[in-house]
Amino acid sequence: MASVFDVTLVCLILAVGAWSTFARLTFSAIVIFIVYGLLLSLAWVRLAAVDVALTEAAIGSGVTGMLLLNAVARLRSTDAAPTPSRSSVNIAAGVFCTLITASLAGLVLVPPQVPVSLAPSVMESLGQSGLGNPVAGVLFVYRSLDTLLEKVVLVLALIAVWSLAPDGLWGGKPALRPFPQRDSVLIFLARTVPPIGIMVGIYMFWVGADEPGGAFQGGAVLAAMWILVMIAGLAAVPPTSSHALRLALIVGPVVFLAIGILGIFLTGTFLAYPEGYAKPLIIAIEATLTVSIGVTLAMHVVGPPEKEWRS
Amino acid sequence: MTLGEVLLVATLAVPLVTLVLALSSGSHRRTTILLVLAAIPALLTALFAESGTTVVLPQALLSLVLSLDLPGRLLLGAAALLWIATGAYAVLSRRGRENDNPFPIWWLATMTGSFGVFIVADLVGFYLFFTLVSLSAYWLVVDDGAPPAKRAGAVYVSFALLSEAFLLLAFVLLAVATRNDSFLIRDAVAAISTSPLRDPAMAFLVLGFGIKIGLVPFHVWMPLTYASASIPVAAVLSGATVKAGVIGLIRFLPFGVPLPGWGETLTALGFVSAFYGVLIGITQTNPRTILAYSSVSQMGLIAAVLGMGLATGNSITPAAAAFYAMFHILAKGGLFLAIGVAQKTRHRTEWTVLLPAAVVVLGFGGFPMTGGAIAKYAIKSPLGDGDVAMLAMVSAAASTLLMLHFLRCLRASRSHETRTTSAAEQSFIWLAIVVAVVALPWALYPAVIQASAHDALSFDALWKATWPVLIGVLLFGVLGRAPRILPMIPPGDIIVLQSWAWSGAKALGDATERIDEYLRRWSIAGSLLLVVTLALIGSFYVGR
Amino acid sequence: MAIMNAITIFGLCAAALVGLGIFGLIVNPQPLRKILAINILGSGVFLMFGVIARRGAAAGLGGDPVPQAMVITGIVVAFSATALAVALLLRLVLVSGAATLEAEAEPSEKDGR
Amino acid sequence: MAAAETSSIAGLLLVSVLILPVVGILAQLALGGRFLNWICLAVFPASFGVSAATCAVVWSHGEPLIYIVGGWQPPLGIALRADGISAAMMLVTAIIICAVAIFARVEFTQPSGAPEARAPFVFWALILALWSALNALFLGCDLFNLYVALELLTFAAVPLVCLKGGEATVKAALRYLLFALLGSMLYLMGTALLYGAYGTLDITLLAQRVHPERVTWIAAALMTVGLLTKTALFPLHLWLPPAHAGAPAAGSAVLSALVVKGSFFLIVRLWFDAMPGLGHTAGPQLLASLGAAAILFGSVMALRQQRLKLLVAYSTVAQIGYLFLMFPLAMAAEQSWTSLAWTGGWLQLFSHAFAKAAMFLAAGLIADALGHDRINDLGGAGRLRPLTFCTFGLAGLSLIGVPPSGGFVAKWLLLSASVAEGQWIWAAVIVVGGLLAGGYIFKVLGRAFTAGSDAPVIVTPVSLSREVVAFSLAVGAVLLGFFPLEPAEILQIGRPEILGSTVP
Repeated sequence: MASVFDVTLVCLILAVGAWSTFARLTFSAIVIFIVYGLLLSLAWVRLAAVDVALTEAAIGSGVTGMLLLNAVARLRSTDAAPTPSRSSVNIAAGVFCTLITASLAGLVLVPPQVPVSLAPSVMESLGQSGLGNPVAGVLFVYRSLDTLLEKVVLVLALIAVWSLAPDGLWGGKPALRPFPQRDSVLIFLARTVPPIGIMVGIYMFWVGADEPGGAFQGGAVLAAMWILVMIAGLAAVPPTSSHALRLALIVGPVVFLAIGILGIFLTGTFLAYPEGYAKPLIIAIEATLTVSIGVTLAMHVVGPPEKEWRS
Repeated sequence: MTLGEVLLVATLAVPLVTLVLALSSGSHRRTTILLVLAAIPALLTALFAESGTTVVLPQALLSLVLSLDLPGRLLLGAAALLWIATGAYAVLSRRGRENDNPFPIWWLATMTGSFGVFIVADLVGFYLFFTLVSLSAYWLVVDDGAPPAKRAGAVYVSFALLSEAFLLLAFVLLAVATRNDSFLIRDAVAAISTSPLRDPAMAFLVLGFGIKIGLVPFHVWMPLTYASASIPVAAVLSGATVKAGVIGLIRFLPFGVPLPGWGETLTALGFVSAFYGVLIGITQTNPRTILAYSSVSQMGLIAAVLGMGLATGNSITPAAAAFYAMFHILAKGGLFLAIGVAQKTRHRTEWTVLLPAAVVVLGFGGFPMTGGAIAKYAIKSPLGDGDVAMLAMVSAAASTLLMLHFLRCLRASRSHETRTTSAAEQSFIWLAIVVAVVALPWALYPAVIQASAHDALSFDALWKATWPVLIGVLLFGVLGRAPRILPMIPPGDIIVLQSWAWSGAKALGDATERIDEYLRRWSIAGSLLLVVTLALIGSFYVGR
Repeated sequence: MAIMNAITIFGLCAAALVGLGIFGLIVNPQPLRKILAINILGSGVFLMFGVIARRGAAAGLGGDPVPQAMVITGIVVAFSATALAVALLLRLVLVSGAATLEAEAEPSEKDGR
Repeated sequence: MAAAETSSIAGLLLVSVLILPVVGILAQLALGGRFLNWICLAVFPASFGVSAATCAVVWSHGEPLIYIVGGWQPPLGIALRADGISAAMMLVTAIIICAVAIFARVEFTQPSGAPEARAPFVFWALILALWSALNALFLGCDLFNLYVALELLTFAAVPLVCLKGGEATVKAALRYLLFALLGSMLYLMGTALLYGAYGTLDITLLAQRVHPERVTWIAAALMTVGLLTKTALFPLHLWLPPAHAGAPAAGSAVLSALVVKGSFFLIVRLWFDAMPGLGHTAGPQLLASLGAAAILFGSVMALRQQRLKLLVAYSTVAQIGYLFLMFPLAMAAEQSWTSLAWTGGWLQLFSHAFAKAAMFLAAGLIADALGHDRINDLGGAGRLRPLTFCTFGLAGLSLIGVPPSGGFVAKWLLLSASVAEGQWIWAAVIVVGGLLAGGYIFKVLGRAFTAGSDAPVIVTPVSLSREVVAFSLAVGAVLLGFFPLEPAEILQIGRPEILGSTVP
């Protein structure tokens, strides 16, 4: 029997999700969406997926929230009344969506007799790698190709974002609007939180091998800290042509790729780790990835190079 | 390789190599003469290669199978003559425009296709050359660049594509019906008469080739095209390229086995065209348009002959039809040149054009001793002795009428021209063709029909050949005396429906555009995505 | 299937979020709201992975780690998508001054007509 | 799974085709614009060589090449597998990308000595990412791994659309991205359902495990529709015309020739390999119906366009339709892989890839040379740039299906299949589509080669080398026409033995 807590949580998620969808003002919709993300993290905890809960909170809600808030701040002036949409089409779309939901719900209500799971085989071989966290095992041992490709996706998406800069500004500074008021709470936070945040980020990555956490979550926290500092105007946004920035972006993928290729020479197989060295190598990958992910996420949020934003 | 095989390959290879030369050569002054020379191997093949010579080209050349048979040989030879003659004519008349690059290229391409269809023996090869001859000719039609030529080109290419489409379907059906991996036309034709796919295949064949030879109501492109293309182009189009359809019918219809139903259909279609062409033709005043309608009529006659052969299983039909078509290649091509020559001839020497033209013209009615007479005599056997033979005689009378009308209009058009350019060389070409038109059919008759030409000179035969001509002359006299009683019909007659069809198509296009705009709205496309998803789920439950 | 257990509740939630996300994506005219809707749709999809993972609890684990790892990868990819979409939207506003996706404004297409 | 293949040197080819372009991108970021030209000069030939070598190995061995990444067998690990169709796709991709790269060299060269420029840096990074993503799609065996590859492809394709940065192109890019993302999410939902039901996402294993049941149907529908959004099959084509018409010519060529085929390839994988049981349903007929609608609708729309690039883009909408005729025709055949439709479908894909790449490049050259691409004002331009219009014409003939061209062989095979299977309706659609294609091709050629009232002038000179590149691609489309008219053996390498043998 489902607990009252779960039922309440699900109802809240749905209500907040619907609120975010139907809210009149885009700004409110985004604020509500951030709350929605946090509620979702709770759901992940209830589903015994703490790694995902952390990721959802850090990236799905946190960094995405920053991104959207930044966007809505820029869009304010154009937040005109939405064009009246054709209600008959809306009703039809609503009916179709309901049908899709119903067919999915039908599947949920009739689960397979014998639940399928790769958990036993994951655990069976996890010992060889020396990792304690099965999710990290899947990410960096069994399905490391996915993870590697996904890093490429992240970097490529950043190039894609940068590509939207006007020709003359390529390599210039992204125009992040620093918070205008000096000595505000934000400045205070930007001075005090980052040291703690950076510690948390590093800790998350460090325990990631054995406990919930890892490069993604740690990187997201680092990104959030850096953005906070930049928004407060305490640190300058680096120009996208900066050599250090570029190196920071790629160091993770490069190390990952290099260790993968190293596997060819040492074990004969791409992305295989030599016996006994799996854990240190994975930690090396994760360490560099944490940096790269942090920098990449932050650069995603600050956007393409633009003319200085003057308010 | 025997000489015959070498010649057979050279028939296509030489024009193709010339084509490449013309494409790559910077100076075109030298390449123009190649227009003439490139057709010579085809003539040599027709003269010296034996029927039955077969060459299978390697895979790298599409595994084409080239093969020479009697109908192919007749048509190839006559077409080669015409291409040589008109090539020379074109070179002369285009002096000073040698650097007009596209013309020689399309000329050579069309010529290659025109020769190819006569000697190729496999399905895909036939389709390839048929396409080549049909589509390349588009550029010859629009070469002049004037608005009527553009319009004619558009109509021409529309019908050409339509005919391609029908033929593609027909050929695929034939290939499927053949079952084994042979793509030989011979095997396909053998298989089709017993295949369940016979009827659709026959329908598509008749449609596809019917468009090519201008069977009514697919004839509308002919008057437009022949009237607006340049003289040499009109000559090869009306003489040589249109025979791609004739050889197609000869090759692909299963003769030898009586195939009633289809035979009668084709005969009926043919005679409708034969008379329709004359009826509309006599209302025209432009000699080129008249010749075009005469082509509609003549091709209808050939279709009727083939139809009768199909219905009766008469195995002489292919050779007889090809024989008649051979006559038509030279006669019709020649008359177009005559129009060109006439326009440039001085008034006092006009008889040098009109007199030979009269000889050719009377041939269309089968007047004794003309080339047309023996050609008409050759198709008697497939037509039989019954009502159909009578119809053929009437059509001969009608043709005479039409062609006399042509002669008159030719003269009339001539008198308006005040040009005095010497056209001695062109006249020579034209006269050479006239000689061929008269002499060749008589010379070749015994070999083709396996009978002596003397039969055609018997009194009975002579009389039968003469009276339709006399009737034609009589009718011409009556019509000529009468004040203008004939209605004015625009060239292309039912092409006037085009504007109606056009507005219909335009409305359809407008509607499509509106629908597209609607479908590409975000909310519509999104909803459709869900519809497709649900439909797909539903479809998985069907047919389980 | 007598008991409506916790996993099923979350599964239903995932199904509902998918429908909600698609609906928002279709009917919300503003691009930023569409981006938001895609994120809601995505969260529904991810939640479905979570439900499947939870069902596969075995070997002493609370859930099958394979789908959980996939969700982590998926979240990162979804973030990249969001970032790119937002950047495109901001660029669109910068060059056109308005944020609409509807095809009415496709001037380059209509120019020649 | 042949585990013996995991450590073979040949297996490393599969890894190399994935990571070589990625190495290029990382090097671009690390070394910056100064070395951009050198990086391209190194990466493109290397990747081409590796792709060609992979094909050579697969074709000479006559069996698929398999690589188990990290040594972990599926379902836990991820396998890469190159069978006949992946090898062929890789080769076609390599040829077209390299040709387009040579074409784009002039436009997107990083000026030496100057600071890093935007367009070259972005263009080359995107092309490399596209290449890697496409190879990942062709080799992938794991549906989630394929999802990541699919996203990589989308994120590389979208910025290519708006590389010029105009309002219309940015809007087109955003529409493309949002619609593609919707598709991605549906696809991902499907993978979740499949994993939940069968505990694996490996295509080979799935084929053994799937049952004809509700979850399979729903997952298949979601994944298929998700992929259709990226393939832009009618009526989900809303984003394609403005996106493909708005990109720079080299980008359009790759987008039209290859990118939409990437997601199509995955649909084939799903229907023929992962869930062959779908062949026993009405699903293939539905897909083909949409394809038929695309052919008719797209062709009419192409005929109506006034701008050359839009015409070519709508032609893509139409030509995509032909690909889907393969589903009912090949799946109905007793032996899908030896059927005419299977070969015909793939040949249609390859020849369209060559023809459309050539056509977009030609259209780009025309627009460059004349300063506009209004079809009505092309009068006589063919005489100014004969080679370019020849390219357009040759490619067009392949689209119409005129012999000898790949398009003709493809249509012949598809027509034969539909006649032999008694599915006449598709034959009619193919033929009508060819007619309409003839209409829009001759509309352009007719204008270009006949003198207009006011002759166009060359605004910008166009280099002969770019013309030659476009022309070679068109010649490639024609050369495919020398393919014999029979089922191709190379496309049968590594196919499952008998269709649906494991599905009751």
